[in-house]
Amino acid sequence: MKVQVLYFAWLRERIGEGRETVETEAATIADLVEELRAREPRYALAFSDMKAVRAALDQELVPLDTRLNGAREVAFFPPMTGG
Amino acid sequence: MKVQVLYFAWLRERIGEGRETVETEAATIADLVEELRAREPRYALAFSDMKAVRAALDQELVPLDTRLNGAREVAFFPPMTGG
Amino acid sequence: MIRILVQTEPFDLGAEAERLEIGSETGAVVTFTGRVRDVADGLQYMELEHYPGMTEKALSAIAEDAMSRWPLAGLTIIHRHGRLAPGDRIMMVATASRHREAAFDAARFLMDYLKSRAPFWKKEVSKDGSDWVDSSDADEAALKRWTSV
Amino acid sequence: MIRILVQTEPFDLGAEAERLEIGSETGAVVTFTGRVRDVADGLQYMELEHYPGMTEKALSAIAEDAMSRWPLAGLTIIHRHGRLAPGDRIMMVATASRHREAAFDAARFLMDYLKSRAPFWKKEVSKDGSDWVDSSDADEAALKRWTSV
Repeated sequence: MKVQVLYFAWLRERIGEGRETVETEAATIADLVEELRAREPRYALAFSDMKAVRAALDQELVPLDTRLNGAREVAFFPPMTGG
Repeated sequence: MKVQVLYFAWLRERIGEGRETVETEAATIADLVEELRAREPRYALAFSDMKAVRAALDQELVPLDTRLNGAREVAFFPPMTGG
Repeated sequence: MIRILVQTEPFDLGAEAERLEIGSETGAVVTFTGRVRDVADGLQYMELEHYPGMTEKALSAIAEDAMSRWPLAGLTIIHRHGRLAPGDRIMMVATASRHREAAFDAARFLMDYLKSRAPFWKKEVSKDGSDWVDSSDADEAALKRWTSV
Repeated sequence: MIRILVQTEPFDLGAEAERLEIGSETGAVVTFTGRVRDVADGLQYMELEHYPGMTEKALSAIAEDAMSRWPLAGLTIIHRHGRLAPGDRIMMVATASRHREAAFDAARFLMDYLKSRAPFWKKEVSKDGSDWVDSSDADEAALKRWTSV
């Protein structure tokens, strides 16, 4: 399954890109994080403290244990600081 | 003792003027109201429901039993509707 | 910095808000604008009476109270009097602070006090006659928020 | 009437407030303006990143929620992104209603949700380096006001 993965703020900076297409068999967002972490140190570093990471599935904020279920877009970012 | 007495809103309309100088021996604002009431029906009408009347002594909102104590200006008006 | 104006003329909300946006310590500016609403039988105009002298004193006292309760960089109160048409602006308050909590709380406090403690009286004139606007129990009750602390 | 803008350009607060002052049923308009504050070691600029696509969805959802909770005639949310200098306006919300309670509550609700639920991230750049602004526990706690009802 192909999914667009987006990174924002310091996650983007640590990973070194804002968007990539990932080929994955992950069932949940957390599984996808595990796959990414295993890839390269920069991912392991970005995802070292998951309490500081939020995720959106197809542009909706969701918990990390949410199933991918054919989603097209997964985004990772720190807690939001709007306003 | 001479005191300036001011009336606002429907008190002014019922009494027919906004300001007058009153010669009084009243000790409190409530006593002054009694003196005015005794004068003419228009005062009795204006002061017929004291729950609907507020008073200021020298431009400070005060209870009706406040002593005049040489005040220069007493004002009567309905509850305020600012804002 | 307290700015208080009692006037018959309209005011410029945008310019008033900007006046409070000074320096780079003010992170939050809140404004409230009150307007003349229509009434059931068609409002021709509203006549706003006030008590010159006491009005300025009462507004200053309310403003000083707000400044002492919250860490404000500044606040503005503008209240019109005289004849106003439906849709006209009646008054505004604006508050400036580092953070939003103080700016919101202070603006609300100012409004709650202005409603019941500033010497203004509103008369609504429609083609069928005129009525002095009654004070509202809800407005009087709103003051309790600030005294029970 | 919901108006949402996500833009790099400045906005005109006065004009935005006036847009909501339509007809003679709106008695109360509240605005909030957020500005870039300086930091201890001297802010050069703030860089505001956002998530295009999700930003508009999140702001719309927050706006719809506010319209369903309070009797509002309209509301406006404008949020800037990109590079901003100390003192620059970051964002604004404005709410219009018959009475002040709904306008104040809705404006505060919008701000509380924007702080923690709109996909914006702030980076502060000073001469000594740059830092992503941490989210605040107080902001997260502020949301509880609206969910415990």
